[in-house]
Amino acid sequence: MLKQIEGSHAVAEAVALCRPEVICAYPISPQTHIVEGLGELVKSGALSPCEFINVESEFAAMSVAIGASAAGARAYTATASQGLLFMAEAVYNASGLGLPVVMTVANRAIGAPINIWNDHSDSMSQRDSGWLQLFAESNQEALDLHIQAFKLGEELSMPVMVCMDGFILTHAYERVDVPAQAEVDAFLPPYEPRQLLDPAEPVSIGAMVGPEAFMEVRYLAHAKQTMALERIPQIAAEFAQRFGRASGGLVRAYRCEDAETIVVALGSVLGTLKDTVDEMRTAGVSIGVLGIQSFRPFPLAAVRAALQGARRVVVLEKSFSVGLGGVVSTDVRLALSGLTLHGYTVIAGLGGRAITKASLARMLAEAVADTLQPLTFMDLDWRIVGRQLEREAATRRSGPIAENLLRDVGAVASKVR
Amino acid sequence: MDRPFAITLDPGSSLANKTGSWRTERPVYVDRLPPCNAECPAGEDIQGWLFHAESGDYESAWRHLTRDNPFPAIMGRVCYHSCESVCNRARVDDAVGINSVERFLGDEALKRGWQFEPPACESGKRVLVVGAGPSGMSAAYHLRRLGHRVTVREAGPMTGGMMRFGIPKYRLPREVLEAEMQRIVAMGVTVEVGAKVGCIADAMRAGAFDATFLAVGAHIAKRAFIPAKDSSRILDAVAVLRSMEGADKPMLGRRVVVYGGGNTALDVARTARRLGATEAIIVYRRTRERMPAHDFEVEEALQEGVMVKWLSTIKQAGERALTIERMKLDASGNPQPTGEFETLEADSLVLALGQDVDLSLLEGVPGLELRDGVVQVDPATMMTGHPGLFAGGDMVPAERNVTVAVGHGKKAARHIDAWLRGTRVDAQAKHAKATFERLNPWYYSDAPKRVRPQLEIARRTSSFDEVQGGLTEDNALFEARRCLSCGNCFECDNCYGVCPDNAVIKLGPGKRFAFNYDYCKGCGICAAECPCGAIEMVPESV
Amino acid sequence: MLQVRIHGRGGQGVVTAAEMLSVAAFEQGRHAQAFPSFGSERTGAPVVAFCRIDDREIRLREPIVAPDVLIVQDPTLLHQVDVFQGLRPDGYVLINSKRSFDELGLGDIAQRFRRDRLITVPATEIALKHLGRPLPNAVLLGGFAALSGLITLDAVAHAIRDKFAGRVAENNVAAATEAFDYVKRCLQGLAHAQTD
Amino acid sequence: MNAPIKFYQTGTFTVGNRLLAPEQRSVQASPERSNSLNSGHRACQGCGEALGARYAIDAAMRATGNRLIACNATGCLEVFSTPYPETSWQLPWIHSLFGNAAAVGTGIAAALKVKGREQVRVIAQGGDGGTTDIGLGCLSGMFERNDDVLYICYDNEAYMNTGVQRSSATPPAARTATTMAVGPRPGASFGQGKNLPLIAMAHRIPYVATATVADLHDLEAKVEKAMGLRGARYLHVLVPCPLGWGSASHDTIRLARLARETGIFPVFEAVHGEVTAVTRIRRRVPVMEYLKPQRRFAHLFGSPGHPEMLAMIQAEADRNIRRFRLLEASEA
Repeated sequence: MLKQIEGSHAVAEAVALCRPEVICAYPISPQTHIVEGLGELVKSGALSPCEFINVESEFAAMSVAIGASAAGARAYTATASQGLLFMAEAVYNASGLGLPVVMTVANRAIGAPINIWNDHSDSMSQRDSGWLQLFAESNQEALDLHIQAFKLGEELSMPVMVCMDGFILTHAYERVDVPAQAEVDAFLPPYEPRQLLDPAEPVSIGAMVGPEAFMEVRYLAHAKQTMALERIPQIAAEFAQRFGRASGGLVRAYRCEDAETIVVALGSVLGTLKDTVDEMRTAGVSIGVLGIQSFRPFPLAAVRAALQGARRVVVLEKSFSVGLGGVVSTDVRLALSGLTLHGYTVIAGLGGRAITKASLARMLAEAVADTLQPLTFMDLDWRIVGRQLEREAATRRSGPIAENLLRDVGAVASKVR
Repeated sequence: MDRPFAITLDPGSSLANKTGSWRTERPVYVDRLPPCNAECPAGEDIQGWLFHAESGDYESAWRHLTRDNPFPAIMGRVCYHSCESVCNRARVDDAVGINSVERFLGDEALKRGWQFEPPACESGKRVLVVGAGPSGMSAAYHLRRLGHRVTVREAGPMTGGMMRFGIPKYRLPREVLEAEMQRIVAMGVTVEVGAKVGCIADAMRAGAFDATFLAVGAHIAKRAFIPAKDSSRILDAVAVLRSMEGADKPMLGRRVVVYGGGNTALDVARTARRLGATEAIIVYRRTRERMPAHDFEVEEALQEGVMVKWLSTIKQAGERALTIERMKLDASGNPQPTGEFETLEADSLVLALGQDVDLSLLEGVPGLELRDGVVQVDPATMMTGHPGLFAGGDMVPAERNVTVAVGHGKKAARHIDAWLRGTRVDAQAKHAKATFERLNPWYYSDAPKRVRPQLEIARRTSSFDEVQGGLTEDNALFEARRCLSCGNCFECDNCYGVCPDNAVIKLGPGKRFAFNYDYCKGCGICAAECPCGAIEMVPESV
Repeated sequence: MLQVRIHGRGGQGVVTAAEMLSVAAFEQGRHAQAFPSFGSERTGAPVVAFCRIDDREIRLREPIVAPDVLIVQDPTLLHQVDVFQGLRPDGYVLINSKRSFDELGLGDIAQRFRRDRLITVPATEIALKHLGRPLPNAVLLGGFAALSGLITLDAVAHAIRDKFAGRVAENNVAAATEAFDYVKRCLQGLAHAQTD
Repeated sequence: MNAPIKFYQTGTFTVGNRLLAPEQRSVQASPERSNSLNSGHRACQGCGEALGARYAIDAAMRATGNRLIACNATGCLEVFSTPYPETSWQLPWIHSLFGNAAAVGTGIAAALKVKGREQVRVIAQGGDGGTTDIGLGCLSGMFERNDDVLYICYDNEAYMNTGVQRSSATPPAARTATTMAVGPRPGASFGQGKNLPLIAMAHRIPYVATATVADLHDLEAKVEKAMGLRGARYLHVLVPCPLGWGSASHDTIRLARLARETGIFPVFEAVHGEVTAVTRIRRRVPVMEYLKPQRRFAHLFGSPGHPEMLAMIQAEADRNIRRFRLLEASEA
């Protein structure tokens, strides 16, 4: 059924359709509307049976989900940014114990300086946690990915993060097709836990594992993610066949056939990129876009296959590894090892900095001309950075960077750039 | 379930890990000798019979008790219960009232008419016992239990010996004495009263006895020379107490003086009060502290109005008056004359200066050694120098009291039996003492001692009713349960419960426990928390 | 593609306005995308919300820098924020005020745009009259329907009922309708003035 | 006074008693006890926590007819009970993290509720570190929501698993690896630390109780009572640690007993935030007797020692005795 609703509510409805039995809620922007929406559905009885638990922290949220999942319940929670970091220990634990929790991450920057706006630093920080990480390009895909995530996670007995851009998607009203309960029930079987806390068949879960077996446990987790590389496309295909929509999968190429330049990106920026690429194509530039839907497991082969025909690759990412550069780019480069093509890393949109078609067009033009810096910071205000660096050079200690920058920027309330 | 590797494990699998190898000390269960048992002259297993009484199984308790001593009702009245003076419970609150529980069991047995089992088989041997007192009847009982034909010859008109002729009714009612004597007769023991044995050798030959136990009591009063007028009335304590058993009571008058400081002196004085003497005065040459009589008896006597002239000797007995000389104790505590005299009016003077045994029946028996008026015996076997001839009670060198006599009877019987079978009793090694220091008394409930009721003074001075009453069943049960079971497991489950490694195996009621050394790490908590000190930690040999 | 930018202050329902606009467009079978200028602004702070309307799927996710429509819910913002930034020459402007552009001191700006696409509406008064509260957002949507004809009043009414319920919804619909008629009258008056 | 016929030798002070009716005997006295924490675990000799955990869980197993699930915070108990490839637990058990046992318990309880299996009950357990320090947030949340979980804290008064560091349950003057026995005021400082039972009571949860491994019947009765209730419940059990306290392995129970008999560790029950019962001191002893056998307090004794600090500790015990009325009115 088509609806014009907020992304958060679209996700809430999708999650509800998956019949979660325990939902852990803790508020943090921009995830809040999702659990609010679920709360209403539980209160109204539309979602039942379901325990909706207002926990006291994200750490508790994931911990409650761990307990619920181990006791055989389908468990869900959502978070973002600092919240994800605060639950990090439990995030690793859930995957280590092989508990198929599904969690929405409404991607948001990590402070300090505190910043509520969108980028991918939060989920990227958990890329090695053993969770599967799926990225949504639109609210429709966010909705669809949650339904696929429960199926995928429970088959493999591994937890899944569905990542959607904070505000840009979570707070955007747009058209989504919400499937019927019967369709979802047909697609997603009830949760059958691989291990269960049950007095009828007692087990000890979470033993202390020493050097003699730890590596094996880790390898087996990796093996599961390798399996996921096969299952993700299959599940996406089954989903398309049932629901008549292409959602999820490992990667999705747009106008990449015979493209000399391919831009690689994750999440909602893909839309803006596609529009930009369309215009450049009209202008005769041979360029395409490769969207990565599955960041973990990282589809090395699929990425390589999609890119190896191109002459240059631009990885546009909303994450940044301070002291190195791109996070996604590193993985893409690994996928391309041995191939000789121009590779550019473009860091953009950190902390909610708007990514405009104009800036993209400008940047891509330089890329096509191979005049782009290997590591480019799109729309960075060099004026400000320059001044601060001068100050730095002058005296070692020159006060908090953020404050100095604000002084340079001046008060810019809600000025639209 | 196909479980995740390593992080998920099957229950209880740690049994594969034998932690016993960590141990440097191992706990072992031990049995220790409780002080009461160690102290009892009659060799009773006091803790053993209390154990049964604690659960209200009085018959088992009584049967366990009478394995060693056939006279619980008598003991419960006349025994001086040295067991209680060594009871560890005294260090917690008060000693367990062993004697009162023993009496309860004895009276319960009489009430319910419990009898002794006759012997399983007859040995065909004949044993002569001379004297139907505590020692003789105790020996007869044990010998009969062992299957021997026993004949008891008693010079007196009735059984009981000194228990009858030495102990006043108000301490030992005669029906009680009679009942416990008859119970032994009922086992098939032949008792001939008024049958004085003149010459033991003849008696044995005539009766074709294979062995003899001599248990003649000390019935002959010691005399002391006191210048006296013919008119002055002087009697001896033994005669007075004996005549109490006959029809005509002794004439003592209204003012009676008793000379001596032993229990007998007190018995006479208290008897005199009951016979109507307005004044019963004991003259004793030392102080109360040095008086051989038991303090509780002195106390009771004083309660009953008996008076005592301490540090006094009788110099002369005149008509209705005595001359008394004051004494003083010298450095070594011996009384010395002071030369100060006074006169004491008296209708009669009773001498209670100790008794002797009539040894005339032993004349001409070879191998015997008589010294200090008693027969010397091998203290291990109670056999005299003459093979087959054993002796006990007042006749042999020992403290003279009923309990000691009963003990002699038991001991002699065991060795007579061995002698008759041509074997010998090898004394098994005794367990180490169960000292208070080894206990963990915290675990025992607070329980103040239950005391027996005493007859009110008025009735005590006017009648021969029993002075001390018995415990009710509630009180007897309560008192029995005050026993700490020193040194011997009473199955409180502490060790089983407090082991952090579940390394104690419970074997079931009456079977106690065992250690599972596969897992015992040797922490020692079981030993530390055993209330009765029945667990010991011993080093592992490395 | 039609791009709408709405200015106002926190608490005036700016974001709701954009959302209702998108719902109205959806109602008319069109694709729409509404989103706020993502921020943590509190009541009273300047707020911006956006709405895109198109006949095909909208993939563009950038903020609206060159709007076709400008709705200003609070005239006090006019001299604090450059609300006209990026407005297309043939763009529509709808301002909540009793006063005219000239009275608002926007005479020179008005010159740069098409006169018949600029209008002020006393939305706060209308809101107070119907709702008893100064919530001009739904009212202005009614006005926008009249001004542009790009959405119907019915669609706006539907959107209002999608967001609100019961009396609140009906009062807003009534308010929006009054604004719709008001704008229509003004436009007629303006038409006559030009023909004369 | 006349003796009640029911009197028996040791009352209920010992684990069992042949004179007691079977139903009055402790769970631990029964050969059918579940031994939830089985032999072969790797706890130190004389470990109080191993004992306390078996006491509590066995009692809960009986109370629930073995329909019980336990979750465990990180710490000694978890490490010594479940080193791969062996576990000592005989019931469904899960270890997640150091600070989240209470929350995991909440999750399990929620799952059981939603599955309609509320007859299966949940216990969350941990040491004092996992409870009073790193796990307090989750614990407080569980209390505040009144989730159907019994949380048991086995308090050995420091971080023993990591080598005896101070926790907020470490008593004043106690030496640990992070509170040295040097300086004018050696050991852990006075006037600090948390009284978690009181903090739990402040949540007004249905049931809060304290207990020690020295009084088994009391501990079992409290577990049974707790399992008879729904909602958030808290049991705080003092479990001496020979390693961390520097005491003899055989003194574990004795020290727990002394902690109670000195008044250092008040044993009580509270319902909805109100103290409803206290276990009276049986044989009052000065704190000296409790402190002396523990090397962690050795610096207080000998010459010069710290008599003033001993006095402060005694004063603390006396305060407990007054506050909780630990003595019979006559003695107090």
